[in-house]
Amino acid sequence: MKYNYGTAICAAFEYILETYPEAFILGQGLWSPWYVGNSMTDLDKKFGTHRVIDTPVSELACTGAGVGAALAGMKPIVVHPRMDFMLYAMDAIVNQAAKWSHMVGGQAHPGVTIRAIINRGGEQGAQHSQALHAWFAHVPGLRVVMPATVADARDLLIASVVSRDPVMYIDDRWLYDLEDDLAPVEELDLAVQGPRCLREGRDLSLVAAGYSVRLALDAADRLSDKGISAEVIDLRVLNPFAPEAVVESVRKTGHLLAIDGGWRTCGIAGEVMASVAERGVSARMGRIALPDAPAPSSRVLEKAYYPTVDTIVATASRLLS
Amino acid sequence: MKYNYGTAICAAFEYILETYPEAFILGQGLWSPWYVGNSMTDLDKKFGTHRVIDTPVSELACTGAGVGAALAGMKPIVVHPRMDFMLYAMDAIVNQAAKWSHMVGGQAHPGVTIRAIINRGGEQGAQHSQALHAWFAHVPGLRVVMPATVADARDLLIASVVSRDPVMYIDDRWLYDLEDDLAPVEELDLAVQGPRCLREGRDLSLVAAGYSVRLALDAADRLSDKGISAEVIDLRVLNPFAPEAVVESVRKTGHLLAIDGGWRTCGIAGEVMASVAERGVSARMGRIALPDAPAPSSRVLEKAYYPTVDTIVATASRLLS
Amino acid sequence: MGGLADPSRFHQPIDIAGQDPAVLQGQLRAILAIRMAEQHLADMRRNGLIGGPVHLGVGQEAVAVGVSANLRASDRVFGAHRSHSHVLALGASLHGLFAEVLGKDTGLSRGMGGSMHLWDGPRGFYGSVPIVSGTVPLAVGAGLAAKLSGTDDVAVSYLGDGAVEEGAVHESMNLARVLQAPVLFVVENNFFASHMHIRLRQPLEYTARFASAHDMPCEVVDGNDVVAVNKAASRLVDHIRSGRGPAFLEAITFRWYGHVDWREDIDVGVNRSTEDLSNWRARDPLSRLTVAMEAAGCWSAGQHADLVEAIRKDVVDAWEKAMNDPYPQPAALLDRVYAR
Amino acid sequence: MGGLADPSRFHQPIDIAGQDPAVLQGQLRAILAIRMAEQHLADMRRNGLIGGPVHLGVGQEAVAVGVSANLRASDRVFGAHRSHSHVLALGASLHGLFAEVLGKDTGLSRGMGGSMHLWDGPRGFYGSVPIVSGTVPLAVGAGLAAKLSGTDDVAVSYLGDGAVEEGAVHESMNLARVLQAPVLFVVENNFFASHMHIRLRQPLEYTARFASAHDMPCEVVDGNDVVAVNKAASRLVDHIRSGRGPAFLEAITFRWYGHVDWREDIDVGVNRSTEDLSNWRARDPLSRLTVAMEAAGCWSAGQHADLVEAIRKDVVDAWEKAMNDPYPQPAALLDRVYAR
Ligand SMILES: Cc1ncc(C[n+]2csc(CCOP(=O)(O)OP(=O)(O)O)c2C)c(N)n1
Ligand SMILES: Cc1ncc(C[n+]2csc(CCOP(=O)(O)OP(=O)(O)O)c2C)c(N)n1
Ligand SMILES: [Mg+2]
Ligand SMILES: [Mg+2]
Repeated sequence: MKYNYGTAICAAFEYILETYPEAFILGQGLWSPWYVGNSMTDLDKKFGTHRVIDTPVSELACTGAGVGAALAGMKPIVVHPRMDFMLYAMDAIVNQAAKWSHMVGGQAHPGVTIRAIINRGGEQGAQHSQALHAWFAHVPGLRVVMPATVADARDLLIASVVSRDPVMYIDDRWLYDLEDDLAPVEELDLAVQGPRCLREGRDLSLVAAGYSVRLALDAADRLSDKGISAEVIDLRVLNPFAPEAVVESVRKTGHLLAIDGGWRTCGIAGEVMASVAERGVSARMGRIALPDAPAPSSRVLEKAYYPTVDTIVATASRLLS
Repeated sequence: MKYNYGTAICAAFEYILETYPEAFILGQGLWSPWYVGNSMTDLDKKFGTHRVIDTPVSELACTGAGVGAALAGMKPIVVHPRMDFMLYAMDAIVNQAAKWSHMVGGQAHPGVTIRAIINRGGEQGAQHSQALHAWFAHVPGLRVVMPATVADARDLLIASVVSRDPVMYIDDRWLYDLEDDLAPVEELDLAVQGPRCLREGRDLSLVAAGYSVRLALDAADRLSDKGISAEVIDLRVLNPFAPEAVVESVRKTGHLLAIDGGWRTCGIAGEVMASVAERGVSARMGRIALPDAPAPSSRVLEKAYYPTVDTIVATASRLLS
Repeated sequence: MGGLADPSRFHQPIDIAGQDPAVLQGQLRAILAIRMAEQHLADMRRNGLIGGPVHLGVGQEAVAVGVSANLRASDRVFGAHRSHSHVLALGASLHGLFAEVLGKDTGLSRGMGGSMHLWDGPRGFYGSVPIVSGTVPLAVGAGLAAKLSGTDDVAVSYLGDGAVEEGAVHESMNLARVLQAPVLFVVENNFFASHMHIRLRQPLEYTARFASAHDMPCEVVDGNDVVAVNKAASRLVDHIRSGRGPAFLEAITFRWYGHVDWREDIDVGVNRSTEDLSNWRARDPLSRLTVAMEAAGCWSAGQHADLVEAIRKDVVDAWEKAMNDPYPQPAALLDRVYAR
Repeated sequence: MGGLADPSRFHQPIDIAGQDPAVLQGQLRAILAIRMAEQHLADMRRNGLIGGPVHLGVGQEAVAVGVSANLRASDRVFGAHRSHSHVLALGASLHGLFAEVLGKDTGLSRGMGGSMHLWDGPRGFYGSVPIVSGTVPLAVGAGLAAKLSGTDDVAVSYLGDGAVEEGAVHESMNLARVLQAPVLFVVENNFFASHMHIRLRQPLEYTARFASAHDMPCEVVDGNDVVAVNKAASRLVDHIRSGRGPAFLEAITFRWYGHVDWREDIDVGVNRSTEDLSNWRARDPLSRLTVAMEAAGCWSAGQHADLVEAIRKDVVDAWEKAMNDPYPQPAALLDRVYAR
């Protein structure tokens, strides 16, 4: 059946709410069609406002409540319509959810899913634009997923909710119109998911996560016109980080370009490079990330701020020359 | 005069409070000798409780108040006796302080200093142990310093307070007993501070920040007994990150071992490696960081958790063999 | 609370007895200017000339105008996502606001912020940003700074009824109270946080209960009555300036437009009660003031027409100028991250 | 509040009229066991056998015992850094607690947490951690889970007067109230957050004002009176179990030891009022209960001596066993991060 990235997320929610009576959703904007795009349409009507709960403006309490409900055996999904708002909820995520299992000797697991939406552009500026996936990749105890395909948008969300661990599920509004056919749902075990090659190539490995994967795929098309054969690796799972597939690819191509829609320093692009470097794979490496600045709002500066296919093509060509 | 790391911090506070009437300190435990070790002894008595303010248990409001006071022309220092508590204050730090100048067109600068203490070990466990410097290095708009020497403990604190930008000053309780002589204060311009070579060597570059620098220096001693000449680079300033000194060193030695007391994935050690790799310096690289787990509390596990001089010596020897 | 939450009440002209006509005229001018500026922004957003979101406060203008009557340039005012009225009431230039909304280099924030990030330091507007409650702790710090510097300046923190649900607000109120920081917390209670009515978010409709919990003086007023707002703010600002600590003003009001942009009937996609809306339109801070002034003989239909025309011209001129202004240079992206 | 904050009052035996003697004896036993266990921990910390910090609640035992009288194993209790009493009052094993404090594999949290991270799921103790107010939102979620699952189980959130200064608590109270989640917030108001008296941190000495602000029923009781705590908790838990939403209990009490470890006279380095301390020692929840029971003829000096001896033996046995238990295997470091 035809889905787009947004409706695929919605399909995942429907599957979850239908299949698991202990699943419920808690977050801001769940009763408004505006906050979360087409990714949660009418869930409140289909499953009731007691299972699809729109909340006060209280990110910390809502996230913590998700953690606590998970400890009580539920499968809660906490939705943050923008990742920026989650800065208020860091204690619940990092001090509580991520550490709980370890702190209590593996006897209880807060299997909460935290859905963080990257929602940037549109002249909204610095506080409505952030992509902080590198932060969560840094914290042991969290699983972090970033779907780049329509199938992953659905299947990794289901896998996140089914997982007994706390999961940060990060989707990107810039992907919502991406279309694809989907097979019937099969539940995946998140613990065995990891980076995946989406396009094979010989000369260069483009490695990315989330929306940056789309840029990489488009860039690979353009590079092939120039006679460069680029392989594209979709990271998918950022934590626990399993770089083997990337390392294999770079071993083959001898060139790595890591592309990230987050900031550079201590970001995921750097992590990809370090993981290759420490394994003794000799390769030429480059990375593309955001400039070292908060997101601007003015449209002219927004254009300069976000990486594009052009940037990738140009950087890749330079790397190979 | 003889100082240790803790009294050097105290000397910086005295200098600041004496020199700048607009300076004041706000934080938890400032009227107790226990929270902040010997680093703030009797400041409240010398300068008054109106300038050395012990606060309610409200990390977010206190940090935000520091940001607001800075916008009003003060030089506030907000003290968090453990970095873990700061998880509550992320909005004030990341959404507000780091972005303010940019958001308002460079017309106002929240020159607040946020002092975050790394305070781990002692069987205190996962929520009383974190070293999240990589997070702050990731965020444009913050300056991040991590003093590893007695002189830097004092001088980088003064430089942080004098800076017009928001600065995260990160000190480590494990360093407080380190002793050294200090020259009279000269104010440094933080914007031109950066990594520094503390010990020259030919065979290997050990790169670290904060307490890990001490481990690196001790390891360098031990390595020299084995006939290995290790250079030690103290990063000092993690954001904006200026890797040139590191790159020069690795170009010379051909071997890089990055050592970090924080977590591995998207950490500062990986950033160091990536910065070298993307400059086309071919070198053998390795890193040492925390295991992918929250801090344990049991003493036997604590021993296994934190990197030691032994780990460094062993890893370095392997890297060179 | 005297039924202030009931939209069918308080439609009559406001009580202006004893008010200086010149002052009233100034307030009328300010309310009207804000109203017309925001209606222009609504139009320009609808027709696509504005690229970013605009959160309009049409219907709420009397709050900022009444509060600002008690402020001076050395005070420190913080707002949030819906702050056009807050900055204009302090005397900010229309052109500066419009240019900012358009992302131009001549804007209040030099084009770096847009509608949701406004700054006018020289007039005491320390800044507004869209993270709900993000500036509330900052206002406490700016107030504390005034106290530490030995001045009697005050800080003002504008926030919404939704913001009250953020823990930051409660920490800030306690901190301000314990430090006796000179801060006026002004809650513009318009009963909505985007699509959610306060009854869905809080157990009670008024937020002033938190003022008593935090042991600070408070007043609850008809936010659509500029005289009432002004009087209450005056009492509270006096209290604050005299060194007796923070205070709390709850102004009951309503926004005519939805949460964001130009639509009136929907709130980020959710239908609003048209009956409530039309009732609230009848509790108009502008017409209730105008009618009262006309009845008192200190305003006339002719004066009003002239004023509308003058402001219309200001608005059009400011807009034209802003439209023709340059965007920030590319270097602005990196040059404004740190002080230089 | 009837002068509950005045330490020179409420020294008389508590009122046990109408209480079942067997129940009282059970409560006396629980209070005494917690007291002796914690005093033992104080000694072992002083003599260096305990490596990590212990936050002792000696003097506060009646709160957890009185509250727990109204709980069952399917309820969900969360604590914080000072939670020995909370978990023991639910019936947790002394040995499990001691082993945990020593970081042993047989501890309540399998040695991964120490004194500040306790867990006893089978008894309804969902966990305690030292980040102040960190578990309060979790309790709301665990309560909400009970409601969504259609049970009448309740969640209990123990917190301190200091925790009330964290925004998380206010968000949690509002969220619980709006969702009508079955949560009992229990503030153990011992007037101190580490070295800071509540007068230095808040404008007023009682925290129940926040219950009314958040529109939930509340009671303020002498936390050193197990019967009073039990009765108040019983009324509030009934309210909650019957589906009428959260409630708030403020128990006024005092800790005899300083903030952390074994010293009585100092609070993380700051001298405490010895007069207050001796007054609070006289408001002892244990002796006030014992004397009342002896006067009522349902307890005797002989019974007491036997009980003390029996508990002393339990304590010593549990400690010996814990001391000889193994530490976690090295693999525990990585094996317990994720579920397997
Ligand atoms: C931390 C945070 N959470 C959520 C949002 C999304 N949001 C923007 S405005 C708003 C409602 C605010 O309501 P209120 O404070 O009453 O102000 P009003 O819009 O009524 O002026 C919300 C939830 C945000 N911007 N920041
Ligand atoms: C978020 C956070 N801030 C600060 C601390 C340090 N701290 C530990 S206990 C405590 C005082 C807590 O006081 P209260 O809530 O009254 O509990 P009590 O110690 O009196 O039982 C503080 C400030 C902490 N552990 N966590
Ligand atoms: Mg509102
Ligand atoms: Mg206390």
